[in-house]
Amino acid sequence: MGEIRELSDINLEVSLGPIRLKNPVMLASGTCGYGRELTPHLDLNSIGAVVVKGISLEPRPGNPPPRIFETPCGLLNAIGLENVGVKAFLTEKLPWLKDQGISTVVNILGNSVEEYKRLCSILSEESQSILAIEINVSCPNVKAGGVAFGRTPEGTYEVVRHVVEVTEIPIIVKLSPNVTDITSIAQAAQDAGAHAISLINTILAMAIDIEKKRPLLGNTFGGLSGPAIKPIALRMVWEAHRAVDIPVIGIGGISTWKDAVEFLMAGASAIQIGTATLVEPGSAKKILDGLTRFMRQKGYREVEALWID
Amino acid sequence: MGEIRELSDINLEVSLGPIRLKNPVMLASGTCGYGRELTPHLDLNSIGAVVVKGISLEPRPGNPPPRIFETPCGLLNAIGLENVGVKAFLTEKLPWLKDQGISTVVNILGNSVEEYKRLCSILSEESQSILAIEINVSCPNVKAGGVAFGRTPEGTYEVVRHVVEVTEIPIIVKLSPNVTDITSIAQAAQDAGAHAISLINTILAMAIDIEKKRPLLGNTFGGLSGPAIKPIALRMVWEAHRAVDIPVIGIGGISTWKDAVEFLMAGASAIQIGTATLVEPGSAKKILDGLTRFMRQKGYREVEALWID
Amino acid sequence: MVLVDRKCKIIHHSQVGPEVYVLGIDAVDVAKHALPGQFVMIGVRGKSAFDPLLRRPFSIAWTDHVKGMIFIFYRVVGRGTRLLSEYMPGTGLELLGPLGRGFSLEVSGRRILVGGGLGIAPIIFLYKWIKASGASATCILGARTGDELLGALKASDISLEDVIITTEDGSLGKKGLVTGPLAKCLDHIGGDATIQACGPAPMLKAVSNLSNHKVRLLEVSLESYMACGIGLCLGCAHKKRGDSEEYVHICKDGPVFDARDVVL
Amino acid sequence: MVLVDRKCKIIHHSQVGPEVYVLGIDAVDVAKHALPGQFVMIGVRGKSAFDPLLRRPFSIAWTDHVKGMIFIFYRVVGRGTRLLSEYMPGTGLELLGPLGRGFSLEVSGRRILVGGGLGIAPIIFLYKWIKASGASATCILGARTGDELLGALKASDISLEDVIITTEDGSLGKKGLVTGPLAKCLDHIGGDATIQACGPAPMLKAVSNLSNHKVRLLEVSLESYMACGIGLCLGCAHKKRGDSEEYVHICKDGPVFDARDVVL
Ligand SMILES: Cc1cc2nc3c(=O)[nH]c(=O)nc-3n(C[C@H](O)[C@H](O)[C@H](O)COP(=O)(O)OP(=O)(O)OC[C@H]3O[C@@H](n4cnc5c(N)ncnc54)[C@H](O)[C@@H]3O)c2cc1C
Ligand SMILES: Cc1cc2nc3c(=O)[nH]c(=O)nc-3n(C[C@H](O)[C@H](O)[C@H](O)COP(=O)(O)OP(=O)(O)OC[C@H]3O[C@@H](n4cnc5c(N)ncnc54)[C@H](O)[C@@H]3O)c2cc1C
Ligand SMILES: Cc1cc2nc3c(=O)[nH]c(=O)nc-3n(C[C@H](O)[C@H](O)[C@H](O)COP(=O)(O)O)c2cc1C
Ligand SMILES: Cc1cc2nc3c(=O)[nH]c(=O)nc-3n(C[C@H](O)[C@H](O)[C@H](O)COP(=O)(O)O)c2cc1C
Ligand code: FES
Ligand code: FES
Repeated sequence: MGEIRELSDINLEVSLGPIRLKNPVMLASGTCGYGRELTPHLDLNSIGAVVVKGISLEPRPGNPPPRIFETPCGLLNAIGLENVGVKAFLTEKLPWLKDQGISTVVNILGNSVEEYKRLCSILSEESQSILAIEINVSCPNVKAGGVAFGRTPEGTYEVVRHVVEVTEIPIIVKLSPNVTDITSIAQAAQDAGAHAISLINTILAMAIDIEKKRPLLGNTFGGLSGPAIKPIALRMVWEAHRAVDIPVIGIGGISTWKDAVEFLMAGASAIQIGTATLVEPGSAKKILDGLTRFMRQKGYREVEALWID
Repeated sequence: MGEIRELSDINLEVSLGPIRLKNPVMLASGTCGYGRELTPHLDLNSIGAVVVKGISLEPRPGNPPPRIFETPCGLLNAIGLENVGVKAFLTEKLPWLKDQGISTVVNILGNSVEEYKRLCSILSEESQSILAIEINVSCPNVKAGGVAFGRTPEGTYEVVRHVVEVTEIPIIVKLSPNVTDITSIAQAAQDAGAHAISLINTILAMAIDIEKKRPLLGNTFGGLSGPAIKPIALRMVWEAHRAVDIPVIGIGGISTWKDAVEFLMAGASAIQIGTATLVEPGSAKKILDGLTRFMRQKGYREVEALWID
Repeated sequence: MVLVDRKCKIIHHSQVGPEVYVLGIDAVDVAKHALPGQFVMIGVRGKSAFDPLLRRPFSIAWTDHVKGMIFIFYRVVGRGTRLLSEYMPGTGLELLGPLGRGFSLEVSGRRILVGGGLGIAPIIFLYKWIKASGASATCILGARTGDELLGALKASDISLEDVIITTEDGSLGKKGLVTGPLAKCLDHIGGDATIQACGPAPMLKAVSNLSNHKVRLLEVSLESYMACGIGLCLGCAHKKRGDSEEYVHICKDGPVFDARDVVL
Repeated sequence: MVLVDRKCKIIHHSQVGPEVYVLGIDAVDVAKHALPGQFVMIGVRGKSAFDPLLRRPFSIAWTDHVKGMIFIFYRVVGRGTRLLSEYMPGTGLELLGPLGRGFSLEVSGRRILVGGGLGIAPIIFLYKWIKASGASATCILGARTGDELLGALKASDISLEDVIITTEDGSLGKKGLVTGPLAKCLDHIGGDATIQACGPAPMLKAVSNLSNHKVRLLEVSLESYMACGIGLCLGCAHKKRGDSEEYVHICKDGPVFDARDVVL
């Protein structure tokens, strides 16, 4: 363990089913804009992939402010999925990502199965420039009275089964952590034909403004992210990896390369950096460098060699 | 809001159904031992109640170490419910609490409904010295293949319905946060006859020792507590309060009087201090003092006046 | 565009008023490129701690090109600013900046600057910039008490004679709010004036009400909670003026806005 | 029993070796009542930060009754100790102590003290205590390099001549581990000796193996992660010797144990 045997031939490439990444470090949706905003700070070609801000069929204005609030070691957000809509994404955002040759994953959200399907069909026209679609199933399911698809295995299965039928682009299903049993949700995603799962999305939380005697966020509830949630996310990744055969992408509070190693050891094949990028825009590169150094020093030749059996 | 109108006649007493507390600040189970250990640091008669470490029928040795680990703004623990067993509790621990006149809530745990029932029957012999029994339903349900009672409404209902039948002592049900929908669990507790609910217990989590390439805790999984989980706990208290009519006791990451006010505004009638006591044994008093000052300054005459409607 | 994200050393740190501090940071490239109204995000947590998680936004109060330093004024209001106040000169702070779109620098006609509370910071930068370019402006600065202003003005080398001062308790300058002198100014000018203002929301609203239709342009610098400061999180939304539910993002589209574009 | 929980000022703070520091804290009542082998829990986080959450346990390395101070040695190994190393004299630290059950003070027969790594801290306290009481003991202190020991011994005013020193690299004293001189000692003594030891787990195990049946009493000071340090959380469990699955709690039942009672 303690020994140091520098390796020059380590292989950082990972395959998430049909999705190939040059290395396992990705940027999480909603924390890297549409990529371009980050360019002064990070060479987007140096990392595995960029997952752009969640896209819906129509543009969305998002929630009234305040939208964010700091909690102990955490960030509470209720952005409300503000986004430019799929049309503007394809005409204004994707071309730049394509030109730069950046591996792009498109995160999508909808209020009905129909919306998810239509989004996937539309995105399929650009299947050459899109590495994968990440399905955010934490959104309210209008038909099921506002309960998110991702909070039941049935809801998850329903969305995923339909989208895989309408597109050739590989599908990553992003799981909600606000569930009793993450393994049954992960299995539902797998059964429905997902190529990979990513977890966790933010944890439902809130804060109260005691001076004003009212919820602090404009939306009352928000999603908690950042170092605070890392131990919870890690547990879910560990459980999910042991419940399915498809690759798992670990997300949640990853701020240092050590955190990244923990998620990969728990069974993730890749990881996503979210809040850490907001705090320090160059985080992903530092994490990748640290991970590479660690693998060299410890003699891990490839990413999945880190898995604890 | 800003105005200051010092009140001398505020009433800190709260009634949780049949349970009367001189003030809303309680000490959470597992973080204050059996009370006595805290006496150099805290006058236990100055606070609402002490909830002693979870008691089982037989003594339990607890989990192999490491049992605790620090995470960002959080504490991960897998004590494994080490305790002296109900017999020793009644002969060695309770008499002291009784002598001192300390309001004592007994937290109990079992692997079957039968165990919970027997515990309650045994404790009923000392019903004079026990203010309430707090049922920890986060323990593995042996019959249901190890899934905790508290992770389903049915499991929760089942335990509670039986215990309320065998004892006159008021029952508080302590809810597990590891569920999709806290409201349905809260309702199940209410329907089964609970006098109050307390939440949240710790959140299932883990950490990995990357040098040793194995889970850090002896038990693999542990429970996360401390400031990190406060925004999650607050959200669940808010939801639960709006779902039931019985009183709610707020728990989770409360470290300052401001945190306490947040929970009371969310709809809690009382609060429990857990990890904060471990970090600073006198925390509960500081929190009580800060809360009292705030209520005076802002003109809140009683605890439930803090509720946001 | 120069945009720095690195650890920068505290060179100067002193208290200039009740709970108000001036901080001088070694950041030659930021000093060189920063424009009045721009801000920086500063990391306040200890080296190996994760809390407080987010960096804090502060306006640049002035720059010193010779020494390669930027200066900020801040008031201790919460956890982050309290921690900040404890750092000694020599300590390195994570600094990201300069950020955002500042005040219009070239304006025609008469120019009135209004700063209230810690909102004086970007106004001081703007005032110094205008003076350095040989132009002139009326500068109105307000605070609750004289204590809060005196030290700040001294630190930033602004003479009490050059500016109009108001304090709520009357301990320095005129007693009252900045809107008093502003109203007088507005009575004496034509429509070709510009007001550039920074301060608490009620002040900006009052300034806007006063100046309505009387000036060509009112620019206001806004605040909001920020996570990233660079347009990644969309957290710093502020409602656009108008009926539709649309938002600007203060860190990227601002912090300085034409008052006609945003709800005040 | 005196038990302090309050903010105490750093009076002295200096580096005495590679990543090793000595910290002197103003705590007159702790200084007065602390016994060798006892420890304190020290808060390392900034005033208004929640991270790192837990206090850190450190052995008391010696006390100064005249100045009313306690001293600890620590090595920077992680987040908490790194933060600690940055605090200046004058800073207040949350201090809880003295805690735990220390070494037996009255023992008959020959007495050998063994300290390795930062485990020298309580051994130094014990050694000073014994000397002050007019008794004597053989004191064996080991480290990886001389650097690590020299500064610590100097700071604690222990003469190199009085103790037996081993270093793994041979840069000070005898080359090798503490078990070398200990084995020699044990060859020359009868069965009525006592060994009191503190150091890394492998050292304690080696000491235990060596001394098996050769001494009347072996006392070892153990470490574990701790949340509270005062018996509230049951987090600091350590396996008892024997077949049954039972645990001691290091903070309350220890940190010093009869080696026969615990698994090493
Ligand atoms: C563009 C801009 C420029 C600013 N310039 C200055 C300046 O020059 N001098 C100065 O003293 N203050 C300035 N502020 C306000 C300053 O950012 C806050 O006072 C500071 O973040 C408070 O941090 P805290 O940890 O002490 O407070 P806490 O209340 O503990 O902070 C909790 C969270 O709320 C945020 N927050 C709290 N108050 C504000 C606020 N008024 N605006 C934005 N975020 C806030 C914090 O950044 C943090 O994320 C500016 C804010 C913005 C947006
Ligand atoms: C009774 C006792 C006495 C001690 N005396 C000394 C001493 O005199 N000098 C000294 O340098 N160290 C001593 N230690 C070890 C010291 O507590 C740890 O080195 C320190 O807690 C590490 O903190 P960190 O934040 O730098 O490390 P991190 O690894 O970042 O800490 C993470 C968590 O693990 C805990 N931890 C890490 N290592 C240890 C350890 N070895 N023992 C207990 N907890 C640990 C920390 O307290 C913290 O909760 C003693 C430990 C105990 C239990
Ligand atoms: C400001 C913000 C916006 C986010 N927006 C999205 C989104 O649009 N779609 C999505 O699937 N996840 C979104 N997330 C969740 C993150 O992608 C990530 O799953 C979560 O923050 C946990 O990771 P972290 O702790 O590293 O941030 C957002 C998170 C934050 C903080
Ligand atoms: C070390 C430790 C031991 C605990 N033991 C118990 C227990 O025996 N029974 C129980 O119901 N909850 C137990 N808990 C949970 C706490 O009572 C509390 O619900 C939880 O820690 C959240 O509150 P906090 O963040 O204030 O600590 C324990 C928590 C900790 C940290
Ligand atoms: S603060 Fe993140 S977008 Fe403005
Ligand atoms: S550290 Fe809490 S019981 Fe020992």
